[in-house]
Order: sequence, then C-alpha cells, then structure tokens
Amino acid sequence: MKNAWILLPVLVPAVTGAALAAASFREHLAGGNTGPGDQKGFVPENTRGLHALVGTVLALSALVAVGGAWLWGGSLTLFPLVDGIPLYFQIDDVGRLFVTVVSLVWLAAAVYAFSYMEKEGDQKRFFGFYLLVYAILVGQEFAGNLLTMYLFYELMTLASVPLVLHSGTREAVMAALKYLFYSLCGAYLGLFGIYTLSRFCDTLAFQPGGSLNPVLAQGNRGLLLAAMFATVLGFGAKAGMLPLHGWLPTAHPQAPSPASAVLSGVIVKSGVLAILRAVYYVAGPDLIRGSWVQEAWMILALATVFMGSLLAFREPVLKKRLAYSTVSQVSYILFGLALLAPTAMEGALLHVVFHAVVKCALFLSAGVLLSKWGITRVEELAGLGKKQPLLVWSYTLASLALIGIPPASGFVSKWYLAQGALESQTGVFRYLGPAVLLVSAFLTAGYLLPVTVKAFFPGESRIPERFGERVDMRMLAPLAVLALLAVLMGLFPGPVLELTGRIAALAAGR
Amino acid sequence: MDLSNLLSNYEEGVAMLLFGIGFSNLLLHKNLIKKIIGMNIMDTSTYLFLALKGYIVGRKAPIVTDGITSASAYVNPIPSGLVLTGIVVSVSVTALMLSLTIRLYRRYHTLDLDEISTLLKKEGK
Amino acid sequence: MAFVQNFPFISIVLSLFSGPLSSVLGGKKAKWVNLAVITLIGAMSAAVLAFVLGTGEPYVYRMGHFPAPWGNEIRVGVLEAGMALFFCVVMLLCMLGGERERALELPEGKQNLYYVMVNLLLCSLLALIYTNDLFTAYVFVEINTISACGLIMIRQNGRTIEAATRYMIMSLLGSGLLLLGICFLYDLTGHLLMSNIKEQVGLLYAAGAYRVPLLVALGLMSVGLAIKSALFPFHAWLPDAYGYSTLSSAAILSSLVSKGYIFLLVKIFFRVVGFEVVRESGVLNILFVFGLAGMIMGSVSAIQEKNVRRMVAYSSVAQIGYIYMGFGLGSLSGVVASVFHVLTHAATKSLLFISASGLTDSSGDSKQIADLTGAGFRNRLAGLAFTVGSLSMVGIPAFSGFVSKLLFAQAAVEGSFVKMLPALLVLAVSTVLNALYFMKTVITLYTPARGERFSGRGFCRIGLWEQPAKTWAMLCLIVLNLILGLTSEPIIELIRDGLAMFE
Amino acid sequence: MKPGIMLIVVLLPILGGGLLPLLPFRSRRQLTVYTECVVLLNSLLTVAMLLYRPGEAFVLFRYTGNLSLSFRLDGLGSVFTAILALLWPLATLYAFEYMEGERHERIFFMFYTITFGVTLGIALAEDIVTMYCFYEMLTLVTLPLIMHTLTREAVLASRTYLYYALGGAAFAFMGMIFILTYGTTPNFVPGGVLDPARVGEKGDLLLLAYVMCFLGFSVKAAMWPFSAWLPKAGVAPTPVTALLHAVAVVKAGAFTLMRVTYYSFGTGFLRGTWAQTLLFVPVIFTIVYGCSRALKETHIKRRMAWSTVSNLSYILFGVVLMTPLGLVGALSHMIFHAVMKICSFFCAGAVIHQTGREYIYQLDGFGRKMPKVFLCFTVSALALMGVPGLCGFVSKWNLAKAAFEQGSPLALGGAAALLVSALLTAIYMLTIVIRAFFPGRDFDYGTLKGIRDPGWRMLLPLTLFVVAMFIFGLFSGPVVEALEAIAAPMP
Repeated sequence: MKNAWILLPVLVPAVTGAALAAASFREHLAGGNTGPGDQKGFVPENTRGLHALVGTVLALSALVAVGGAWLWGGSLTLFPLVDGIPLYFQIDDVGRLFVTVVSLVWLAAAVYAFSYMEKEGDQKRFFGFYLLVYAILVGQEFAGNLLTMYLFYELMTLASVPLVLHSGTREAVMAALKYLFYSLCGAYLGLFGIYTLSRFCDTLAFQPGGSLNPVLAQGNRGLLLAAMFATVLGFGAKAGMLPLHGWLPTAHPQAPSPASAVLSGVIVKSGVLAILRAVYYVAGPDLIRGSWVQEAWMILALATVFMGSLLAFREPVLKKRLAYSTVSQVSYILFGLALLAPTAMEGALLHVVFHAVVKCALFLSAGVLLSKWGITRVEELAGLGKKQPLLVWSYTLASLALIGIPPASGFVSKWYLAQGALESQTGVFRYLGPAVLLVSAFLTAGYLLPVTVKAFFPGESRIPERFGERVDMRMLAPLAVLALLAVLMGLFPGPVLELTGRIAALAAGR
Repeated sequence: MDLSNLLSNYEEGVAMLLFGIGFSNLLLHKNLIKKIIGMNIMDTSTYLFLALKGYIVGRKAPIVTDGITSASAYVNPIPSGLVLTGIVVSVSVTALMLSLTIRLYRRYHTLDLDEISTLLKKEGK
Repeated sequence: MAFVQNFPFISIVLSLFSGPLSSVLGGKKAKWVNLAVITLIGAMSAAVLAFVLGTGEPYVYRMGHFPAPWGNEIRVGVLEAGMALFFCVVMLLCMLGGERERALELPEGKQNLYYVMVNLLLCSLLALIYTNDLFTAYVFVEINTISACGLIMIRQNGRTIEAATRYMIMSLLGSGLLLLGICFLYDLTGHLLMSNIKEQVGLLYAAGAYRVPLLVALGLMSVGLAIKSALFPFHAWLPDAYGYSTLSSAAILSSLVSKGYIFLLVKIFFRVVGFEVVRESGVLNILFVFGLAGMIMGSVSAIQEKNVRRMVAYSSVAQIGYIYMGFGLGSLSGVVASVFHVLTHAATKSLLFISASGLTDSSGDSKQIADLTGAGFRNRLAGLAFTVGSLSMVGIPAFSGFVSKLLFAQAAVEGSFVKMLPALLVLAVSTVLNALYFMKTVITLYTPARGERFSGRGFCRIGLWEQPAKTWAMLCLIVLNLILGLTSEPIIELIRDGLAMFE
Repeated sequence: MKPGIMLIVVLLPILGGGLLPLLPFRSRRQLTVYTECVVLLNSLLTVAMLLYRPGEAFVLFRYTGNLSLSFRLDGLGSVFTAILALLWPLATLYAFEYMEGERHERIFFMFYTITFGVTLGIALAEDIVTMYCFYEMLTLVTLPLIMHTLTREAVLASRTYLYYALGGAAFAFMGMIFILTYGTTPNFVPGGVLDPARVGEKGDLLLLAYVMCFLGFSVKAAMWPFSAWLPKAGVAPTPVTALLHAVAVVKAGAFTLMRVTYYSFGTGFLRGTWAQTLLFVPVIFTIVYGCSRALKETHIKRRMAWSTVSNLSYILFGVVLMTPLGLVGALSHMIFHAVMKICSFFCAGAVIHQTGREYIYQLDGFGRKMPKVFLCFTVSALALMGVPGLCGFVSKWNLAKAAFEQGSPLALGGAAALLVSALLTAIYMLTIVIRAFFPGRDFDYGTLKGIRDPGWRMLLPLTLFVVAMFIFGLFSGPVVEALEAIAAPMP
C-alpha cells in the first residue's frame, strides 16, 4: 500500500488518545481513586510521564504530518465506504496549509495545557480527547473526497464534545449539548448537500474547480443551488456563521482555556475547510457564482461579521468577548470565500492562518488570567501590565494583529479581502463588504484594546499584590511564540502568500 | 290504469285488503289478542284468495254425485285442499299463540309485549 | 330404482313418527331414541349423498307414485343430501353439548316433550331440504316454526316466553307473506311442484307477461323467508330467544332453524323462479342492502352486549347479514359463498354457544363477560373451543370463517363495481368489529382473575372429562371447523355441483 | 437441497415450542438448554438452507382452486430469513437471563419459539395467500407474549395490538383478493403479477385496492396513523419488545409491504400514480412524527419504540419510492435497523433488568456503573444517528441516493425528512448517553450503589451487535451488492 504513512499521524494519536481516555474511564469506574494496581498498558501514572507521552506523540505525529505533507504528499485509497465511494486520502496545498496551522496551534496549546490542566484535574481524559481531536483534524485535512471529509468532520464534532464539558458542571454539560446539536444540525444540512452532489457530480473526490456533471445538472440547477445553500449553512454552523452561530459563545468559554483556544483557533476552521472543499473542489465556484446563493451567503457572512463584533463589544466577560470576536472573524473568512474571486479567496486563506494563531494566543492569555488570578472581567485586571509585561505585551501584539494594524499579520489578510471584494463582480457588495470590514475592525479595536489600556494605565485603582506572582513559563512561552508569530507573519507574509496564491489561482481561477 | 280490470275481479281486491288489515294488525298492535286476531284475518284472506283462484263459474264442487264423472264439470279441487291444510296450520298456530299469551298474562298480568319487556328488564334476568 | 333412493322419504317419516313415539317414552329413553334417530338419519343421508355423487344427477321420488302435477314429490340432489347430512351432524353435536343443561334446566316431566320438538324440527328441516312441492314447503315451514318456538319456551321463564311470542309473531308475519307469495305463483302458473312452476315461469318470462305479479310473488316470498331467518331489521326476538333458552335449543336455533329457511330461499331462487329472473328483478338488491346493514348493526350491538350468550346471538345477526349479502351480490359465486357460510356459521355458532356455556359453568353460572375473566384457565377445553370459534368468526386462516370470507370477497370482486366497493368495505369493517368483540372476550378469558371482585363468585375448575358429552361435542365441532377451513375445496366443489343440479 | 427443508425450518420451532409445556423439565436449566438447542438448530438449518438454496417451491397443500399454502426461497425472502436466523438465537440467549424469576416461563418460551417459525413462514411464503396466513398467525402467537405479565396495562396493550393488527389484516385481505382476481398468479414475481388484460380500465380501482392493502399491512409496520399500538406494546418483557417489535413483527410488516409493492402489484403499474403520491405523505410524516414523539417520551423503552416507528418509515419510504434503488435502500435499512434497534433495546432491557429503573431521568451516572452496556448503547445511538462508519449511515445513504435518483419533489422532501429525523434521533439518543456518562460534577454516585453490568448472556449479544454495526458500517460493499442483485430484476 503506497503512501501508507498518511495513516500514521491519524492513527498514532488516535490510538494513544483512545488509550488515555479509556484509562481515565477505568479510573472513573474505580470511582476516581486509582491505586497503582489497577493500571494496565503503557498509560503512565504520574502527570509528568503523561505529559511526556502526550508531548512526544503529538510532536512526532505533527512532525510526520507536516513533514510528510510537504515532502512526500501523495494519495491513499482504502476500502469503499458506501456505494463504491472509498475512504480516500489525498494531500494538496489546502491540506498542507491547514495541517501546518493545526499542528502549530495544537503544539503550542498542548505545551500551555501541561501547566494549565494541573489545576483542572482528570488530565488523562482531557489529553486523550485532545489527541483524538488532533488525529481527526489531520484526517479531515488529508481527506481526499467529500465523504471521507464528512466522516472526519462528524467524528470531530463528537470527539470535541468532551473537551467542552470537561469541567463537568451542569452548565458545561448543557453547553456541550448545545454545541453538539448545533453542529449535528449543521452536519445534516451539509449531508443533504453531499447527497445532491454525489448524484450530480462525476466524483466526490476533490479537484480544483469541481467536477459537476453538466449533463446531469441540466434542469436541476434549482435543486443544486438549494443543496449548496444548505451545505454552506450547515458547515457554516461550525464556523459560527448566522443563523447557526448560537452555540459558539456558550461553548467556548465553558471549555478549559487550552481547549477553547483550539476550538476557536482551529476547530471552527474545519467548518471553513468543509465549505471550501464542497464549494471550490466538488461543486465548483461557477455553479453558484452570481446566483442567489452567493448573495445570501455574503449577506449572512457580513451580518455575522458585524453582529459578532458588536456583541463582543458589549460583552464584559473576557472569554465570551473573545468567543464573539471569533464569530465575527471567522465570517471574514467566509465572506472572502463567498466572493468566489481569487484575491478574496487568498485573503480568506491568509485569515485562516492568522486568525488561528492570533485567536489561540488571545484565548491562552485569557486562560492565564483566569487560572492564575481568577480574572474573568475586563475591569479586574487593572495594572496587570506593570507586573506581567510579557503576558500583556503578547496579548497586545495579538490583538493588534487581529485588529489589522499594519504591519501585523491581520492587516495583510484584510487587505486582500477588501481588494478581492472591490475586484469582484458582486454589485453592491463590492463596497458594502469593505465598509463592513472596516467598521468591524474599529469595533475589534474597541473590544480588544481596553484590556491593554486597563492593564497598563490602571489609573488610581491600586494594583493587587498577587499580580506579582510569577507565571509558569510553560504558559507564557507558547503565548509569546504565537504572538511573535502573529507579527512576523505580517512582516514576512511571502511564503504563506505564495502558497495561498497557488491555491486560489487553481481553485477560484476563472 | 283502468279500473275495469280491478272491478272485474274485485274479490281478489277484497282479499288483498283483508290481508293488509290482518298484516298491519299483527305487526302494529300492542295487544297480543289483537295481534292473534290480525293473524287470523291475514290467513283467512289468503284462503279466500286461494278459494277464488280455484273457483270456476258455473261448476260444482268436486264431489261425485249423480254420476257426472268428467273433470270438466267440477271446480279445481287442489286449492280447496290447500285451504283445508292452511286452516289446519293456522288453527294450530293460533292455539300455540293463545297458550303463550295465557302464560304471559299469568306472569305479568298484561297483554302488552313492550310492557312485558320493560318488566323483564326490571327483573334483570 | 335403488333402495337407497327411498332413504330421504324414510328419514322424513322416521323423524316425524319418532316424535309421537318419544312423547310416550320417559325422558331418558326419549333421549336415546332421539339420538339414535338423528344418527340413523345422518347415516342414511350419507348413503344418499354417496349414491347421488355416484350417479352424478339428481332424482325425483314420487310419493305414492302419483305423477306430477297431482302427486307430491321429493327431489334429491347432491346439495340436498349434503345439507341433510350436515344438519344431522350439527344437530347431534348440539344435542350432545346441551345434554347437561337440559337435565338441569328442563322441568322433570317435560324432558320427553323436548325430544318431540327436536324430532319434529329435524323432520321439518329434512322436508324443507328435500321437498319438491311449494305448498308442502309452506306447511313444513310452519311446523318448523312451531317446534322451534317449543324449543325456546320449554325452559319456563319470562324471557323465553316473551322471546317465543316475539319469535312467533315475526315468523307468522313471515309465513303469511310466504304463503301469499306461493298463492300468487300458483295463480300465475297453476302449479305447485317446483319444476313445473319453473317451466311456466320461464315461459311467462319469455313472453314478458305478468312481470309485476311475478315480481310481487318473488318479493313476498323472499321477504317472508328473510323475516323468518331474522335478517337485520327483524331480529328483535333473536337475542332473547338464543340468550335465555336452554343451551341445545340456542345452538340448534342459531345454527339450523334459520338455515332451513335460507336453504328454502335458495331453492326458490334456483328451482322455482330461476336465478336469471331473480337477478333481473330488484329483489336481490334489497336483500343486499339489508344484508350489509345486518353485518354492521349486528356486530355493533354485539359490541355493546355484556352477556356472552346474547353477544354470540347478536353476532349471528351479523352472520345472517353475510349470507344475504352473498345472495345480494347476484352471482353464482356469491350464492356458493353464502351456502358455504351457512355451513361455517352452523359449525361455528354451535361451537361458540356450547363452549360459552362451558365457560359460564366454570364461572359460577354468571353469563356476564366480565365474570368470565380467567375462565380460559379454569375450563381449558371450553376456552380453546371459544377461541377457535372466535378466530373462525374473525376469519383467521386455517379456520372455516376464513374460507367463507375469502369466497365472499372474491365473489364481490368479480361482481359489478356498484356492489363491489360497499361489499368489500363492509366486509373489512365487520371483520374489524368481529375482532373487537370476539377478541376482547378471548383476552378476558385469558386474563387471570385477580383481586377481590372475583372472590366468592363460585369459580371452579372444570376438568376435561367432567362433562364428557360436552367435551366430545366441542372436540368434534372444532374438528369440523378445521375440516371446513383446511379442506374446503371438495366441499365447495360439492356446493357448485349441487347448485348446478338445481338448474 | 430438497425443498422440504423449508417446511422443516418453519415447523421445527412451532413443534419444538409447542412441546415445551409438555416436556418434563426438572430444572430451569434444562428448559433453557432445550429452547436454545431448538432455536440454534433451526438457525443452523436455515443458514444451511440459505447456503444451498432449494430451487423449486414446496407446496404444503391446496386451498380452494389456485390458492395453495406453499414455500419458496427467493432473494427478498432470504434477506429476511437471514436476519431472523442470525438474531433469534442471540435474543433467546438474552431472554434467558432477562426472564429469570418471571412467572410461567414455559409459556413464554413456547410462544417465543413458535413465533420464530411463524415469522420464517412469512419470509418463505411463495404466494400472497401463504404470506397472509402466516401474517395473521404472527398476530396471534405474539399476543400471549405481549400479555405475558398479565398486568392490567399489558392486557390493554395486547387488546390494542390485536385490534390494530386484525383490523389492518382485514384491509390487507381486500388487497389480496384483488391480486387473486386480477393477477395472473398469486405467487410473488419480481415486477408484479397484474394481468393487463384483466385490469383494463379498472386501473384506478386496483390502485385503490393497493392503497387499502398498503395501509392494512402498514399497521404492523406502525405507520402513522396506525402507530399507537407499538409504544403501548412496550409493556411486554424486553426480549419481546426488542425482538418482536423491533425486528420480527414490524419487519414482517415492512417485508409484506415490499412483497405487495414490488412482487404483487408491481412497481411498473404503481410508479407515478396518485397512489404513490398519496402514500408518500403518511410515510414521510411518520419519519418525523416518530422522532418527535420519541423526543417527548421519558420512558426509555417507549422512546425506543417511537424511534422504531420513525425508522420503520425509513423502510416504507424506500418501498414507496418504487424503484430498484428504493428497494435496496429499504432492504439495507431493514437489515441494519434490525441490528441497531435490537442492540439499543437490549441495553434498555439490561438497565431495567438490573435496576428496575425505566425512566430516562433515572439514568444519571449509569455510564460509570454499567459501562459495558452503555458503551454498546452509545454505539447504537451513533449508528441510529447515522454517523459515517457505522451501519446506519450506509442505509440512509442508500435511501437518499434512491430518493435523488427518483427525483420527485416528494422524494426529495423525504430525503430531507431523513436528515431532520437524524437530528432528532441524535437529540433523543445522545441526551441519554450524556446523562449516563456526565451526570454533572456534583452527582452523588452513592445513590447507584450495587448497580453493575449484567452477565455474559446479556453482554454477548450486545457485543456481537456492536461488532456487526461496525462491520456493516465499514464494509457494506458486499451486502449492498447482494441487495442490488436482488433488486436487479425489478423493472
């Protein structure tokens, strides 16, 4: 079997994760107290060993995944899943892009989590599912046809639920259920689209520009458009697009910070990936270009952008605020995709990368505040900057990047988005889009910067002593790295640009 | 339709009329005795009808007297036979009905069937 | 002329004279005489049946060898012989099944009178089956009525007498109409022998003369017989009569008496008037409508009924409805179905009555369905028998009811569109209704009687052989049901041949 | 192989079961061993029969005229037969543990075994009359099973069941009559047996007959508005509810519908007529209705029952599509749903048997106490939702494929309904799972003291079902091909 290596980064973390989860479950059965006797297998007892195991597995598989994706590539066909459509992996640029981002963020968050989760407890389960989700994401990014991708998409939904309800409180469980049902609802909408495409396309395998069969499609355009709309709506649910965005502000804050970091940073992107695949690689952008679907999509995206930032602006609780900002930021990406123009798509892809990094950094810092000093609201952190410059600075850098102030990375992507909008043939949206983006940028500034301001200029309010305690380096380091990355990518966007440009030219080129 | 037809054999008409009377009596009257009377009227009307059918004008009853032997001299004997049989039947039936009536009267001191039914319902047997 | 050919006449005479004989005997002797007579007649009918099947054509037996149109004739075909045999069997089983009740319920001195009535009834039934003379038929219809009335009222209580009275009144109305109809036919044709009448009617009809009187005569006769066999609107007397008379009477009345009239009606259709003529006339449509109404209304009132005997009685109203519906379809297959249903109903209804009494015996003689709770465990055979009967009535495959349902439905589908849909729908609906009340009872039978409302009710277990006669009767009837249900083909063939011989 | 084998596999359980109350068993153990042996032996025979297929028909005896009681093993029949043969022994095994301590076990196992034979009779019936006969018999032999506890509600439930079933049969009977009259033969022939010469202008009449017939048989398949009996029948012991009301009885209903639609009236005659349009409506409605009722229901078995209602309508949806693909979809869902639903039912039964708790709000934290059972339950839940990689997805895919291929708006609506119901399924299944595994931080496990997994006789079937779900889900290829082969001769 050629290219069997593709399975490695999927299976290895999956197996390890499953083992860990099983181990934690066994502890559960024993009623929480685990004597040394009742532990079998290679799952280590002490947290250090656990961290070591997780770290190595994650690092290795990330290495294999990214390295393999860039160096070897290739495709791999397994047994047919349902009527002749096989479980099929194929590595293309999109896969490379996403897998890189995912692995990066995941590693950073993992390092952070090692320290963070010591307070949370039940680390086995957490890291178990953490690895599991990673494996599934890799699978989704390497997936070579729509069905395989859908398989991993749905598995990912299910596997990420335990991350959300990790704390196990009633609210957490409710939030998890909400998350689950929203995503499933979306998934089934998407499935409707997949059914349709499987009938009207030559193949469900991804190929730039899609494989819609004009003969079959003859006279069925209405149905196809409806199906595409369902798809966008459905997968949009995971990306927190209107109208199925409700779960996001509830679920993300409930999860432990590393989890919410990856949720906001990466997992929402899997919705984006799904839409990208379905629209650009199976149905083909020409199908919906200029149709009501495109307009509806753009309207929804823009509305989400605006609404998201507005809500974030009004939100006092930091993590919720960040969650709302995710809602709006991801819709930037969706808007970019909706424009169906190369430049805009490029911008969208760039924003995928940048937003992943930035939002992860932001959530991590919020996590620090929460776990270290129990700070949830903005007012409470007055004067923190004096004591914790590194923390606050990296937060600030990240937020600058997200706002899109040159030269930080966000600027680049937004620039491309706006340019793409202006170039595109989408009537009123050519101007409406950039306008909304601009407004929401202001809002972003409005809801992110106050933190910095409060932190550095506490005014006369006295600074609590406990701010002095030093923060575990394992938390600060990934934070700093990500923040730095956010800026650097802004300064030297070359390699990324080159990659995204290639993708966009292939997929969205006329 | 012309009435001449009806007039020419009014006897049948009468028979039918009687039958109707008897029938409706038997069906509609509450009182058992009247029912029985109705039944008898009904039967009798039928016998009248039969007898009429058998009768041929200007002929004798089929009893051989003073040596007339050709069948053409007599009326049709069969209906008379039937009437006799019928009378026998109706007599026996009437007897049975009367006996039933007596039993009922002894038990319930009324001749009204519906009353009897209501009484029975009261008895609840 | 083979000696066998005398059997019909002999059997009639035998049953006729065994009546007076048993009136002078004591109860026990009378019983044995009666059973012997029935058995003997059954055997003779079987012989006749064999003979007729052998020759393959009907024969006419002149009493006293007077030629038609003066003499009185007996005419024997396959169907007649078969019916006679079947009636004997059923009657025998009913007598067996009701033995114990007769001993308990009938006043001591009157035992033998009962057998007089039964013998007379048998005689009249045979006569109705065999006779070829319309007026004779009338006479025996009356005898039938009288003896049936005797069977009802011999158990002396208010209900039975009232029922007997109502029954008499109804059947007098019926017989009055019948008689008048016969007179009309005689007036029109000048004959009383069925075959001759048929010739004449054929001629008249061909000539197109006397259409209206012919129609009137036919209508009078059909309606008269319909009334006598308790077709739906005229069934008021039936529940009381069946519900309160002694067991064997109820069984015999429900399964045989009305069937005698129905059989006579079939003969009138085929042998007197000719089925084509009947079909042309609208009479059948009337019967059809009333039949449908009966199928529904009978079941509906059965559903409301609390007393098990009365419930079964009401269900016979529905079953009679089936039969007339079959006639009403106006096709040969319809009549075949009806005749088969006559057999089915006779076999099943007697089974139901007998097993019901078996169940009530084990429930402290209470006839309320509610009190039968768990009776299926107390008297297992009766429970089984009742279940079989119910299933057959509902029309579950492997039981006789299924076959007749099948035949009815097929006849309906072959028939004209106008009648097809109502027939089918009503058939389906009435099946559901049957299921409603029969299956409810069956389930009650097998619901264990827990709780104090059943304590002190005089419930008792009844073993298999505590009432041997009843046990045998039930077993045989169950077997009869299965035979009708499983090997129906030859029987149906026989019915077809018989009807063909009527022509 | 001799055709007589078919008679044997039908009669063996009937006789074997019938003997049960008569045989002198000294201990419960002997009883169970005997029963299992009978069932197992019969399953083996059945499998053998499926492997060496008897070619020609076996005529038991003739009713009137051309009506006969005869068996024949064809593609459709062998699918149903296979399901039964594989599930019954497992269910019996499960029943042994479940029924421990219940009253009159003998009667129970007697009818339980008899039902096996009768259902096989339906599967092997060669003509519509035979099928009808066994169909009626099935109603009767399952009745005592529902009544088994003999409590008041059990009796009421059995009454309801009886009325519904017999009533439905009465209408189905009418349809059968039409087949007998207007068909060339009562036997089942792919593509239908209607004789165009006899049909003539009476097309609409026959469509009416078909609708009557469909509605009649759909009673057993618990289609709305005839679905009320199924949840009521949940009072029966779980092996019964699981096997009979998730597999045998309801599947028998679906099976008969396939027979009538594809083999008697014939899709060629029905496709595109008002009858099809008319029947789409209740079917699609039921798909959603069942789920929403399940959502409302808090009694665990009744919830399962309602979900059965909706899942059966998946099958019926495949049937009314009236295309070969539709048949494939229907058949695959018939197979897969059997596995999934029996598994989830058995889990519910295990809970009830171990703890006597019957309501969902009582299940908090059970995941820790009965881990094996609830893992199986989770898998079946995911399968029912149609998570890819489990068998539920495959059948849904096939159904949707058929719907799109058929292409009429109603069909597409049906496909949409499938997805809606999938979502609802997710909700009503996963709420249970989440409750069981994540009762909330402050939950006190002390309240669940002494609750543990059941014994191997319950766990073995569950495990096998779970494995089957995965296998069918991942390697559905051969199965689906086989089904396509069956559906191939359809016009």
